Amino acid sequence: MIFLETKKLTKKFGGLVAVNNVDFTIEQGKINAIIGPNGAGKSTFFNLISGFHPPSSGQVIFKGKDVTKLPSNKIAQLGVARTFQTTNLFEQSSVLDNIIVGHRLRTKSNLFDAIFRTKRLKLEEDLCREKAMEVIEFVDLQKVAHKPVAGLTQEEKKRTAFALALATNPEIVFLDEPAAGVNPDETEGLAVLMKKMAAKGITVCLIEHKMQMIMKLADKIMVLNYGEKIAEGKPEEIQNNQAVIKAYLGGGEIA
Amino acid sequence: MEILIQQLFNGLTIGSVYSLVALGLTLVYGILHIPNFAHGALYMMGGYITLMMMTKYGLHYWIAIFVSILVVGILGVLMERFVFHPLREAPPIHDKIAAIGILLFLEAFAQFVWGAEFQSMPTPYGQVVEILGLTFTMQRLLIVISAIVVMILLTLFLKKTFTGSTIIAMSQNREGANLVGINTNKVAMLTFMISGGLAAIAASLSAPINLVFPAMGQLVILKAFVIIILGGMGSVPGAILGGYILGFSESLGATYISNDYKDIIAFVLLVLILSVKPTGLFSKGGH
Amino acid sequence: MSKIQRIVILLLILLAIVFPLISQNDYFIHVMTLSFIWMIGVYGLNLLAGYTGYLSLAHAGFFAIGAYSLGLLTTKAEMNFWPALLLSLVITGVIGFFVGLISLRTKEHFFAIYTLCVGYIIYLVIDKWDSLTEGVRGLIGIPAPANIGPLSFETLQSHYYLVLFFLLLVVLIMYRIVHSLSGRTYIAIRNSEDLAQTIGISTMKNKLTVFVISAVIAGLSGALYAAFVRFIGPDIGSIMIVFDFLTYLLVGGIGTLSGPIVGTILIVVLSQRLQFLQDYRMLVFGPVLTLLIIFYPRGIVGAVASWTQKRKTSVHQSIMSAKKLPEEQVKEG
Amino acid sequence: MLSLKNISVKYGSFAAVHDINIEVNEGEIVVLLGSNGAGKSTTFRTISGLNKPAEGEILFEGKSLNKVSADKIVQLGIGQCPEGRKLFPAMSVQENLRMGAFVHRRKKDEIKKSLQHVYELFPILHDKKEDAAGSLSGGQQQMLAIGRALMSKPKLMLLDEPSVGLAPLIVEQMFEVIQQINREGTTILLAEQNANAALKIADKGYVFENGSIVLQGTSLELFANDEVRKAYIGA
Amino acid sequence: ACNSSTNTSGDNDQKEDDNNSEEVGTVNIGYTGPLSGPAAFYGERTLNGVKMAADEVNAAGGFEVNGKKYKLNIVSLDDKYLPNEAGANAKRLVQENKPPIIFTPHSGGIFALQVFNQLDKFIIGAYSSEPQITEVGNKLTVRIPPRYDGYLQPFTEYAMDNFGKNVAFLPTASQYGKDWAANLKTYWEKEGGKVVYDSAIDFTKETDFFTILTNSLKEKPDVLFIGGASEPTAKVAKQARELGFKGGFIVMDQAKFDEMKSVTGSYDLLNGSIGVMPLVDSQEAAIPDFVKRYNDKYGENPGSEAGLNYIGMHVFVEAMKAAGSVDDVEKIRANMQAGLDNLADDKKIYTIDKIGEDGGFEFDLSVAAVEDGKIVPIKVD
Ligand SMILES: Nc1ncnc2c1ncn2[C@@H]1O[C@H](COP(=O)(O)OP(=O)(O)OP(=O)(O)O)[C@@H](O)[C@H]1O
Ligand SMILES: Nc1ncnc2c1ncn2[C@@H]1O[C@H](COP(=O)(O)OP(=O)(O)OP(=O)(O)O)[C@@H](O)[C@H]1O
Ligand SMILES: CC(C)C[C@H](N)C(=O)O
Ligand SMILES: [Mg+2]
Ligand SMILES: [Mg+2]
Repeated sequence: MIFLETKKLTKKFGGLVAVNNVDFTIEQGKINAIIGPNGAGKSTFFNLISGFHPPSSGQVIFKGKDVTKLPSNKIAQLGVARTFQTTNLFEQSSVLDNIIVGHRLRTKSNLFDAIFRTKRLKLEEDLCREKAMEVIEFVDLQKVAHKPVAGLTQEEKKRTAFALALATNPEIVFLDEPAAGVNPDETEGLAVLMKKMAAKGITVCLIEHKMQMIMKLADKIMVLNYGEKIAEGKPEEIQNNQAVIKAYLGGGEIA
Repeated sequence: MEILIQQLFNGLTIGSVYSLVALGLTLVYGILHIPNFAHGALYMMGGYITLMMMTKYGLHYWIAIFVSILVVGILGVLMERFVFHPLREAPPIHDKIAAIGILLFLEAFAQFVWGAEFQSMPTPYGQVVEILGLTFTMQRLLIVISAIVVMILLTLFLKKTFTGSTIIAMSQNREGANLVGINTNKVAMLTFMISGGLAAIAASLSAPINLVFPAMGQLVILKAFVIIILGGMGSVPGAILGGYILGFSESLGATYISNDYKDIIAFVLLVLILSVKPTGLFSKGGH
Repeated sequence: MSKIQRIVILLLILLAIVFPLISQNDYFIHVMTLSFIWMIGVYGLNLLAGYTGYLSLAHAGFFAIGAYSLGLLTTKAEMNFWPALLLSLVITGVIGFFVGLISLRTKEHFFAIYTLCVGYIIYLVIDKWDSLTEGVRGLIGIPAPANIGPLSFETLQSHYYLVLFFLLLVVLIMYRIVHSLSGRTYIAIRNSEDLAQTIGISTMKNKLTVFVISAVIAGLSGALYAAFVRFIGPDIGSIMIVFDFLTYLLVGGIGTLSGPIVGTILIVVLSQRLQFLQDYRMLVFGPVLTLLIIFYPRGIVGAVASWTQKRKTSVHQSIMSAKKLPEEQVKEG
Repeated sequence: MLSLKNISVKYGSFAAVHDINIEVNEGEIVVLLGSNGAGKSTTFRTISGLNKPAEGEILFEGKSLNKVSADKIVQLGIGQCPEGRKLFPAMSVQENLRMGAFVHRRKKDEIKKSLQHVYELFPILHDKKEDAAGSLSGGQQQMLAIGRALMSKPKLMLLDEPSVGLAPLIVEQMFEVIQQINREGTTILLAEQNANAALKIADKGYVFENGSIVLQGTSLELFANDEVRKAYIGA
Repeated sequence: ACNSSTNTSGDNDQKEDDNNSEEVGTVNIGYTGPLSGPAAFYGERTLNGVKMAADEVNAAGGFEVNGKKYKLNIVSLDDKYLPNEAGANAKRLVQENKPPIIFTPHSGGIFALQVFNQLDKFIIGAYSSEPQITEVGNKLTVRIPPRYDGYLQPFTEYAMDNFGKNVAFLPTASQYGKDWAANLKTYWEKEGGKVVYDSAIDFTKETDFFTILTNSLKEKPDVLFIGGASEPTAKVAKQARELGFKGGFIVMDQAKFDEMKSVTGSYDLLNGSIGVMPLVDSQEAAIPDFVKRYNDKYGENPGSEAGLNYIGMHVFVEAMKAAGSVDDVEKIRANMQAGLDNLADDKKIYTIDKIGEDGGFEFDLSVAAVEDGKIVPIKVD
């Protein structure tokens, strides 16, 4: 069943067409990957779906609902979460505090509740905390839960970013180069984590340059080049697709 | 009609002063991201030093100005070294309050040394000129011309010289600048030197048409901040244009709207502009 | 909140309550009352600048609006003090709402300057609109708060307790806001607005709420000022007032709950103690202020905290530490 | 050419790098391997003078760098392509590159030559030379960062994870470029996750683990070493 | 300068004390005013007057109130021109010094003090012509400066006779300036004159006066009504001349010709101005010596800020003598008239015959004009 779909999605920056008429469909519970040369428009494509940039034209349809015009916070509430290419977190807060806020969008309590310490507030605070703990466990960061993010290593930051995304109760997560600057065995770990998400029924869509990982991980791959979709299909199809090899993979063995 | 021309000229005069003050401010504010609320105090010091050089040591106006530029420039550098450099990692609000401290000090200092009363600065260019219904003093002509000259020089410096562009580079990524071999401390000091010098010039030029007194900086500083935001932070052309916009809006506003409310005009103007263009007129992409 | 903290706080409150009885010094009581009034205003600013990361320079304006609303309602409209107080807060809130609506579209420096201008416009309007505000002459004969049953507020002491009551109320509210999901939300916005947005937080709605609250609290402080000094002039709207607020806030510790109290007391007492220097007290006060900022960038409270508080991280600490954030803003800004 | 003697670096009380020794000889390519947070970048920052060592000494061509400021170190001929790129976002690609040549600002035509050279290495930069650096894609920015470091014509070039976020094709090119730069006479100190590719071009390497060097040797030795294979080559 | 002078007088207190035992008591006199910030120069001048009077009294061995000798001790505090600071200062003075009298030179401060001065029992030595301060019916407020309405008639008359009926208003934007303007307007129009331009200049915000002058002069006024602090007012006059204005000036009493001269360089520029007689040129017998003493002390000519507070202080002393008490403030207030009557001639730098019901001094005004470069007295009938 089609879960999320883009129709003729296009983004222009001045003269440059960063994303060009991209039709793409994502199936529920699967791991989808987007690859392509640097500057192909992958991150931009994410920004369009998550409402971070408004598209120049085209549509984004999520569970049959047109979400093209919605602001990013509304889209998040519908169950679409994302991480950034350059890990973007509340650097000075502890991991736990970072993640507790992540569940805020699922709560109703407001200033009134805050000032009069209503039952609802107490309930929801516990809820958020439990949620945070749950996802911290899920991404396996218990050890550093109380460290400020600033002092974490790349990989731990990546995991925190995952956790934050998961705290919003997403049905689909978009991950921009989750394994960039992370060494092979840690990459393995992250791959496992993504499988775990998918197994939990969360649809995953990621951008990666690490082919080894992608080819093992992805159910379906889309290749962008100069903003256009040049290929789409199962890993092995992509691996042997001449256009892709020429534009992206190149001859040498895959690093 | 005659009135219009006269008022345009008046606006040009005030505008020139505003621009000069705003330039010094926009350098440190837009480039080092330091909201130097003590800039008005530098302006005030500039006025007093020039005055003292002329009256106490009998120097000629221009030499006095030159001395003043040096002294205030150095004063600016000292500020950078002892106050803003230690605070470079702190958020701008810290700079602001630290600057307030300096401001209070310098004003009290001026009162201590030169007394609290108004003083007037003599000028060799007092003579009145009239051409085609336009009345002004040489001093005012001087203000307009020197302002333009200074602005051109500054712009050339920033655009055409490598040193100039280092200032800009540093504003965008201090560490990156450091890694290409720029001595960021030197650049910071240089920026403050220029900023102080500009304040001194502005004060020395405008003092003869007004007065010199400890609080004289407060006449211009708020407007200067308005200007640099109006023009887009750190934008030199922006500061210049903003200065003149303000000058004209005041003189014409006073003439065709209301003298009593003309002070408001400038600020309303900014509020309107920012309401439609939240990052100012000249702001380039990410500020 | 730890046991020790509780005890300390209770002791402080007790001290504040018995202070007039033990001191019997009208001057001290007078100064303390004024300080309490400032503190309230500073708390208002703190919620916005300290916890949400939006440095408003319009708060002298809101302070003045609160003061003038009360002044005008009680003198010209001859309203009873209490409804007048309530109405002044409403007025401040409404104006705050519209100011916030536009100004919050700007960020960082632009926001600061924008609000700087709004504040200055408010000041100018008060200054020029003679027919309503009496212009530079100011408003004379603002009545003391009307009696509530047996409670009268004619005397200095009673006034002291009235202001103290409001201060404690404000502190309580602040504490609860900060230690709630809403508080976390605001801190998240301060830390990174983009990220907050992408995890589903409606930043504009939250920012606006904070802005209005903080304006209303500044207004409350203004109204209390008017009722205490009984005379107000346009100067109370001047930019210098907001700089005073900021000074108190920064010296105490921005983005902390005790900062406003510590900073205000410290600075007010300091400047009173320096009176003997007459014309030249600023010669000393200025440098002292600057040095405090340089050597205690996180304020007295922040300094104390980083010495003592090597303990487990809590919201409270995350607040203190997250405070460093604006520096990122500058780098990008 | 460059030698670090018992260097330790602290962030506050926490020692990010502890008592390390590194030798780099003229003309070599030396690679630092290590998982995240191992201390590679810290080491680089310290060599470039952005951090100062708490203990130990850094010698470059026999001269101690401990007291030398970051900008002087660049003048001495150490260029770095830092982690996180540290570009001038609002400046155009070309201006960024020119800035890279700051230490040679007097020699106009040399700058022109180096520009040409960089554009040959990374044609995409030429296509985008008028665009603001901030608007480039992650990978494009990475290329610009390397280009900028090249502009200072360093004798020793520090590359902190240059292959991060680059497409496989580009990664290959990148390592070829590095070799080429090296052939043209620049000594290279390289921090990499991509041990496989790195060791292929490197003469020798050091392996970091939380702040200390746990292993060192020629690329072949390291390549043969099982832990290394397991941890960093993932084969 | 000021502080050192009090100290020196402090020294000769010592000597006095030695030869006539510790019979001598001390009366504290409070002062709160702007000693720092933009208005500091104004605050200092007012304080100088009070101090000088006090020093004279002390130098003369103090003053005698039913048998006991007293000396004056001036306790001055800075209030940055802010009402709330003034209030705090007054509270502090009451608490720590129990002064029967507190001087303050700005209406805001006065209003703030009037909230509690009758409760806390001190007289406000109010240096402000703001009418309200005496109209609110505070029983312990003494208004020192003269009301300005007395000037309207002579000023108007002189200006109309010599220049014409069209006047442009550009006084300072202070409340004082505005009230002045309002009254002058009514009177001027009653006399059949016309106000062709009516605005005000805020000297704390204005960088340059050409703009407003241009606008006012295009209405072809015969006379300009200007005023405020002397120096900026002088600048306005100067720039008006630069813009080719040939008519006369009505100079609000706050500005003083002699101080204006220090800016314009000579009186020629001010030819055709009507204003108050500068203290230094006034006819009173006591003046020349007073001016000399003041110059010795403060190195400048006294203006009326100093002069009026000076005489005010002396009158209070006489009033205390007459009242036979240094702390019964009602009594002191009740004896102000006696105080005026008993004032020694060498202190009479102004002629003040009586203090009004409302607590304001009533002067006979001395008016002067500038004619071909010289100050000439103008008879007031
Ligand atoms: N805000 C912007 N303004 C102008 N151009 C932009 C902007 N953002 C991206 N671009 C351009 O759009 C193109 C696609 O950028 P994008 O970041 O999507 O590439 P990418 O596929 O993520 O590359 P990488 O794998 O290196 O991250 C690039 O050429 C980039 O220069
Ligand atoms: N500014 C800083 N303040 C405090 N700790 C820091 C800082 N920078 C780095 N660290 C810590 O120092 C250690 C080494 O960091 P460094 O960046 O040198 O590792 P690295 O080998 O470069 O890792 P990566 O492969 O992620 O770049 C890490 O634990 C990191 O958390
Ligand atoms: C100059 C100030 C009004 C604004 C400055 N950017 C700050 O946030 O502190
Ligand atoms: Mg990308
Ligand atoms: Mg690193």
